[in-house]
Amino acid sequence: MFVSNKFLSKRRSKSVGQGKVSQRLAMFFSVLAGVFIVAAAQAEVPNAKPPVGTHSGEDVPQPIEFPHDIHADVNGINCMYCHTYARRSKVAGIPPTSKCMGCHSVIATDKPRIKKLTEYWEKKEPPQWNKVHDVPDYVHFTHEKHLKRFVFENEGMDVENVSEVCAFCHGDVKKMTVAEKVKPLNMGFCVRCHEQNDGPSDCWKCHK
Amino acid sequence: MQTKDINENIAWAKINEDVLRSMENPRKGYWIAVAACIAMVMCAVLAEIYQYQVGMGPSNLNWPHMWDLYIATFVFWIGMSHSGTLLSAILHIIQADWRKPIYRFAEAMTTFSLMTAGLFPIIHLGRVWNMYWVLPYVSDRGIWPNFRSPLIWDAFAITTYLTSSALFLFIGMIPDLAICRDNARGWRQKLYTVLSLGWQGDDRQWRNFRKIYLLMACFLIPLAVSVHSIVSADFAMSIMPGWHITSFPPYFVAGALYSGCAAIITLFIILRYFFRFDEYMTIPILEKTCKLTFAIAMVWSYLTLIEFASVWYGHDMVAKESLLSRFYGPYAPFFWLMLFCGIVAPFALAIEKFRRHLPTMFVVSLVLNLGMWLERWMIVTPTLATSYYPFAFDTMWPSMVQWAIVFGSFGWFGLLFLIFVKVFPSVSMYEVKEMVFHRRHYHSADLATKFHRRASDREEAGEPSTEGAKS
Amino acid sequence: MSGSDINRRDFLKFMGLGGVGAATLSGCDMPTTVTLEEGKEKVVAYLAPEEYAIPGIGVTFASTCQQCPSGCGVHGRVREGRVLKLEGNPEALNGKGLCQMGQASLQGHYNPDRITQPMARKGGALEPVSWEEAWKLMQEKASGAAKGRSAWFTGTVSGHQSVLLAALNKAWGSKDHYVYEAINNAVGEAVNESVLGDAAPAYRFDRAKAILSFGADFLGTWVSPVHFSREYASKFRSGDRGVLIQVEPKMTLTGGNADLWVAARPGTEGVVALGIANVLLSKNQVDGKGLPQAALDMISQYSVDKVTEISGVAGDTLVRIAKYLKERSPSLVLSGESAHGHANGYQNAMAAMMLNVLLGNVGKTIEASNSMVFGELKAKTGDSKAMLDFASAADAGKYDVVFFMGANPVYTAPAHLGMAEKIAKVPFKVALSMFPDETTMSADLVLPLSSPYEEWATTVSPYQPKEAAVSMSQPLMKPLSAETKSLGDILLSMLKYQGVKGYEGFDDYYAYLRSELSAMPASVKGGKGNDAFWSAAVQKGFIKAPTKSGSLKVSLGDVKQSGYQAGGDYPMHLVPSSNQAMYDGRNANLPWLQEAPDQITKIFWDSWVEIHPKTASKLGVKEGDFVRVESDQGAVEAQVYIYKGVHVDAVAVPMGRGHEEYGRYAKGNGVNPLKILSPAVDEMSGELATHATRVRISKTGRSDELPRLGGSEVQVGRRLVSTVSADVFKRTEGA
Amino acid sequence: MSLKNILENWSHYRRGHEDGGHHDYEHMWGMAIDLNKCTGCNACSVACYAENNLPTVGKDRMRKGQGLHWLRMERYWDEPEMGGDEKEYQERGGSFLPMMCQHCNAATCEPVCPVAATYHTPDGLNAQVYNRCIGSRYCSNNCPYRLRYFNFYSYYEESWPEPLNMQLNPDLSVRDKGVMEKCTFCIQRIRTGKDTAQREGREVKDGDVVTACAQTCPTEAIVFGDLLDKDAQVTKLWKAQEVELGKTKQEKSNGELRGYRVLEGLNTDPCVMYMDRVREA
Repeated sequence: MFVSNKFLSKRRSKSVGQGKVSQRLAMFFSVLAGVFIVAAAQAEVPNAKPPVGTHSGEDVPQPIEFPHDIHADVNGINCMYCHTYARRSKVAGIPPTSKCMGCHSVIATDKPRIKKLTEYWEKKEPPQWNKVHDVPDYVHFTHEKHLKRFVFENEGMDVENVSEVCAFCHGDVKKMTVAEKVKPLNMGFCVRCHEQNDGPSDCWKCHK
Repeated sequence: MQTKDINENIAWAKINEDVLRSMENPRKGYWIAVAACIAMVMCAVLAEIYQYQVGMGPSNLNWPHMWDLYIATFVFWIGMSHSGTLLSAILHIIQADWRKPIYRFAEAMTTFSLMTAGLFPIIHLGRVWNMYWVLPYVSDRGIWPNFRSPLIWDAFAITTYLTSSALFLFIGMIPDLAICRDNARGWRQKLYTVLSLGWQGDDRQWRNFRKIYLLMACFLIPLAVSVHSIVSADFAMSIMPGWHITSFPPYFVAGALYSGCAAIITLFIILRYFFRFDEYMTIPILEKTCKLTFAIAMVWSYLTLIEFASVWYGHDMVAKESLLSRFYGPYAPFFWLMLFCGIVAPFALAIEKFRRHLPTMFVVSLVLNLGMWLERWMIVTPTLATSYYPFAFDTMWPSMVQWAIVFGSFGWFGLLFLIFVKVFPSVSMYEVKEMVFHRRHYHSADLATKFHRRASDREEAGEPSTEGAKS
Repeated sequence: MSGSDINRRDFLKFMGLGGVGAATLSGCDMPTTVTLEEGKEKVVAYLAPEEYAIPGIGVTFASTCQQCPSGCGVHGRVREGRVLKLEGNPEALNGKGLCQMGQASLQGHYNPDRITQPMARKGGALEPVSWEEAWKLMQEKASGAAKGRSAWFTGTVSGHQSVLLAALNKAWGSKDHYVYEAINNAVGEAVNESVLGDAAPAYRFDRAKAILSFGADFLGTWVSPVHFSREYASKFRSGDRGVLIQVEPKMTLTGGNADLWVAARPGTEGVVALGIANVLLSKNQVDGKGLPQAALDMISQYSVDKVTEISGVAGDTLVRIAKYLKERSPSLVLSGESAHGHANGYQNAMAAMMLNVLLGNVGKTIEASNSMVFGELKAKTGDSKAMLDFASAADAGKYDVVFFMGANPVYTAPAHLGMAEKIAKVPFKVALSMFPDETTMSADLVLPLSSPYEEWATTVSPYQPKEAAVSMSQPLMKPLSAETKSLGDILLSMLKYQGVKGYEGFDDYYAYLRSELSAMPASVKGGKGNDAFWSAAVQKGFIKAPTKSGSLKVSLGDVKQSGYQAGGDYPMHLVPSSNQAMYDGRNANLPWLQEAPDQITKIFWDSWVEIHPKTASKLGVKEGDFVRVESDQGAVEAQVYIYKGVHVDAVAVPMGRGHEEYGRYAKGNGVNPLKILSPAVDEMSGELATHATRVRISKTGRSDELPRLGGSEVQVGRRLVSTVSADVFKRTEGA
Repeated sequence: MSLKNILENWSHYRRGHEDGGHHDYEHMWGMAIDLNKCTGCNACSVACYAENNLPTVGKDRMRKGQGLHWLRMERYWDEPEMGGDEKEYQERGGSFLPMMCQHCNAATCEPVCPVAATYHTPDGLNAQVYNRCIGSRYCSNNCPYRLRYFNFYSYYEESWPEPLNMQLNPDLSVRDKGVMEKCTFCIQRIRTGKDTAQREGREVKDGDVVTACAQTCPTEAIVFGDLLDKDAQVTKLWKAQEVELGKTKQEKSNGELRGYRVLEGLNTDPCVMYMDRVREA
């Protein structure tokens, strides 16, 4: 897209005409992606139209079968407790092993997965996780900015259910054990969301 | 000395026979030619594969020579394609009926040279595998090509021109295909049955046929003109000295017709020789073609000089530099050769003795085409060699990879053409018959010649057009 | 302080080359996940959270550039435990700026040809060994060395490393520490010492209104280029703009920036100086009472015509220069290698200094330098005499053990010295080195050094005229190879091996440095506690050190010039020019610098021969032809570059290329002019006379396109770089 | 998105730079380069290599003109000395010119790209999107400064043997064969600068963003900044030199002022201002 909204519209906020068109296009695209309507789940996030589109990811084997559901759902741990860099940096970050041990030196130590973890910890080497959500290297996605837009600078949004925002791109991880990819994460997916939540449409925001 | 365009006493059966014969059991020579063409194409294919895998580097393209032979040859082939339109459409409309025996292969030429030309913009892309991005398709990413770019206009223009000229070729062939159908056996019969679309030759069909054919002709002429104007826009729309020239569109169109006619002469002679079409592709017709070519050559020469003059008397110093660098720079020899081939050589066409001498004409026509190809090269490269930025002055010579691909393109064209002449009638039978009929109807040659002028003064002559004659 | 190792490696795969892989795919066009791979890449977390390090956000750490002796302070941008980019340390002497060598020093750090483990010579060839073996060898061969039969041969060393080195030498009872720099200012220093009593006085570019430089390439390679460039631009060139006159046989970078570039016949710089003095005295009414009578007599002998005849510098040019010097006071007269590198180099430098005295610059633009209190930390600056001495000593079989570090004599020494053979006579040669350069490969034991960005060290810049600082180096990242050790660590372990008292306590160099800094006087610490002081030093990148202000005496030695001899069947002068990219050859293994075009000729990846158009037409050569440059010591062949920036009687061949070893990038491209130097030394200082060689040029018949960047060398009427006169500049922007 | 823009803003879009390219830009990054200070030391060029993952292509390809150097340090000789025999030597030294993408507001490269891989950003930058580029190389042909470079080979294959590749800057992609590339005014630094400002909840101020070349320049000849920021140093310089955007010819109160833009007569409206080299006499 060789011209961006900001480049053209005199005002930063978009003119009526553009609004209409963007809605029309939004509809057009939702028709495109009409087959899968899974957007229902993320109703809780205010002033946000979650992106549409699904993808059936093959399950990626991990060194330790990390149960997201137990942590995030059963025990209701906030995503950002472990993925602590998400709000500060472009990458969300995998929790350092020490953080896991922080709890699991006492909790559920008898479970096989925890035993495995403890082994790693004693060997002083972190487990090698396999990357599930990957984008090409000419795509520069920043977690920080998206969290700002949808969580921290989004009035009416409660940081508690940040997981809903994460779900935009990572699916309902709460319900998974090891994360698997349920969103296409391709450009169409991104662009549609940017269209609807008027995110930037300048190519150089993501491609450098 | 033969003066008649065609011998009016040919039996129509013989016409069919002669033409159909040309389509049957190829002789050894034919297969050798095919083999040669395939070999040429293979050169190009290998070169392209290498380039595809390694990158554009091996082609010797560099900074600042980002374009070279590929684009030049692309323009050359586009130019070629104008011959058919000229002969079949323009001459059809002005009712010069001597075109009848030779327009078929000219039209084929149009289609095939377009098919060749179309390859070059693709070959010269750095990332060929993404070429479809220039097409305005509805993408999931919701992004579109840049409609301001002349390259996009090219994409549209060429595809349009290709389809319509192919259609024109096909429609013009329907009656002949019917004849083939009636004389063919086996797979050919099936083929022609399908292609001739149930042609019976009754009045209604003829009437519609005429209408359509005329319409197509009228549609094709502006198209042809626009296509090459758009190609010239690739250069004229840029700001580079030597490219940014107002007179480019007409200049390119003239050049196109020029090279097209030259190519027609070449193929005329080849076909006449190999298929023994002496009675249809006669010397007088060749002469007329030559005269036409000569006229166009003069127009082109004029425009060339105009271009120089307009630069010379203009105020753009840089443009002047790049002009001078063409005359005296590293590419000067080719430039002078181009001027010779393009401006001096055509005068051979003005001499009757030469015009009637096939070998001479063959050579001359090749020289003219060489000139036209050089012209394109001399437009693309010298400008890149010296333009606004002195630090980027540079001389570059194309590598074998480029030459191989250019060379191969001729093989590709030849191959398509060879296939065509064996599968389809390369001389339009029904129109030759019309011609013969018309000549036979008015027994004298001078009357016949009178009829040629009838297009201009039909009313006072008060004769009905022979174009409508039943076959 | 640097990110975890695994994380770094993995991150690289993830962002760096991974990028390439993806870039070949057809963008994110595919509606499904074609370009998006799942589970293909590994993510590895930190074992424990790293302080400072947030993945995806860079942190900068201060360190010191070791690419040339000037020792600039740098900031390194570190991300995921990789140092990605260097910038100048704004608070250091060099300011935020950094020269191209400094920028490229990262490629030295990441160089694929680095030595990653100890090597020992077994049956002729160097073979990898373990450190244990290495130490064992050292014990057998080295520590057994009798008193005085060991020596160190190094480049410029300073800071605590040099302290340890001295201690080690002492332990061995050897006084021999040869400090060698192929590009040095030794002659100049000798003259400064004798005239001013201060080897490295403060040159005040910021005060000078006119600079007359006899081949001192202070923007390129002379003493401290980045610092000088800074002063040059910020003061000298702006406001009330000064005039820069460069007298030299071949145009250096400084020459390229001169207002008046004068080509003098090599070796006659002194004569030119005398000529200018003559004009000043006779025409410009400068009174010469500052000068001793002997000097005045000498000056009076050099009338304009005589000078013109000797040096080939036109009379009116001399007058013009004199005029500038008189009008634009205070001025500053410098002399550099092309003036020093002759049998009469010392006199040339002296003549230049005489001009300073005559013009009364001493005390104005040449000031006494303040010397740092920590004498033992000061830089030991190198000269080429050291190499000559070493060569003869080694030849005489004076040593059993020699340690090489930071110098490459086998490459830089002229062929006539036969350095390789002489070194071979030393029974046991130890090379402490990062790269497999010529000297290293001729050693018996090779100890791999860690890069300046992997180690703890302190550096003291040789040129810090006013305020002194001890510059810190800290590891910007984990060592790329676990086997490499820092110089400090090696020295420390060697000291322990020797059982020298007082070093047992330190288990590594880091510990030693900390204790040393803790031991610094409270004044230096500025009332900080040890830890606070340390972290402040590491953070800032240097420690301000108190200085003793010095003073200048002026006692001009006798200024005499021997007449100019024309060289019989070797008519031309050879100028082995130094440039900022290759320097003395140490940078030839950095691809960025190989590909960066030379500042003047714009030639890359190869050596060339600079010839004046007249000479070229006489020889009948054109650009790109290969010519043979032949001295009585040998010959080199390279392509010709023709321009008017070299003296008619001279040919210039850049030094730094033509390596026989030194890794894939340096090996075998270009030629090494130093090899064909004739045996000549400066009579007074005994320095190697690098510019005194006479050569003859002959065509080889071969020719090829010159590897040169750019087409036209003029602007062909475009306004790309337009020039205005200084008057206009002063009118519009003058102070 | 593009189609929308074409449909709705076509006329506005076409008017492009008639009003000096001043759509409501957020920033207008620009430079001022003082050729009086520039010594031609080439540090900027190498810094650019270091910052922007530029490959080294080796002697032969470089000689062929297939190298990439986003910032090239040009050197010219004064014409009379070069042409005739007026003088025996280059008495006035050389003229050095650091040349990087001029980020023209009326960039000639932008309209010709068939796939719109190059376009103008809200920051007034001339962007090149690598993963959109199909390598028609039209842009480079149409750039009067010849400042766009093409990946003729997959240079990364030889350029960064282990462990040299560890130096690669993760903030921007490594280009593969067949794409055009050029100076980006260190877009990754601009991004970082803006993000930091945003993080600290303030506007981007002068000095937040410095390009690699400007930062490393020992003589501080290169000044980079936001031309819309009134108190940015670069803006002051432009003002002082009376050079303005959107002009094909600068009318100045004082003809002796040094500021000019290279080839601005072509109405490319570049964002880089140069200041004349100065020589005594």
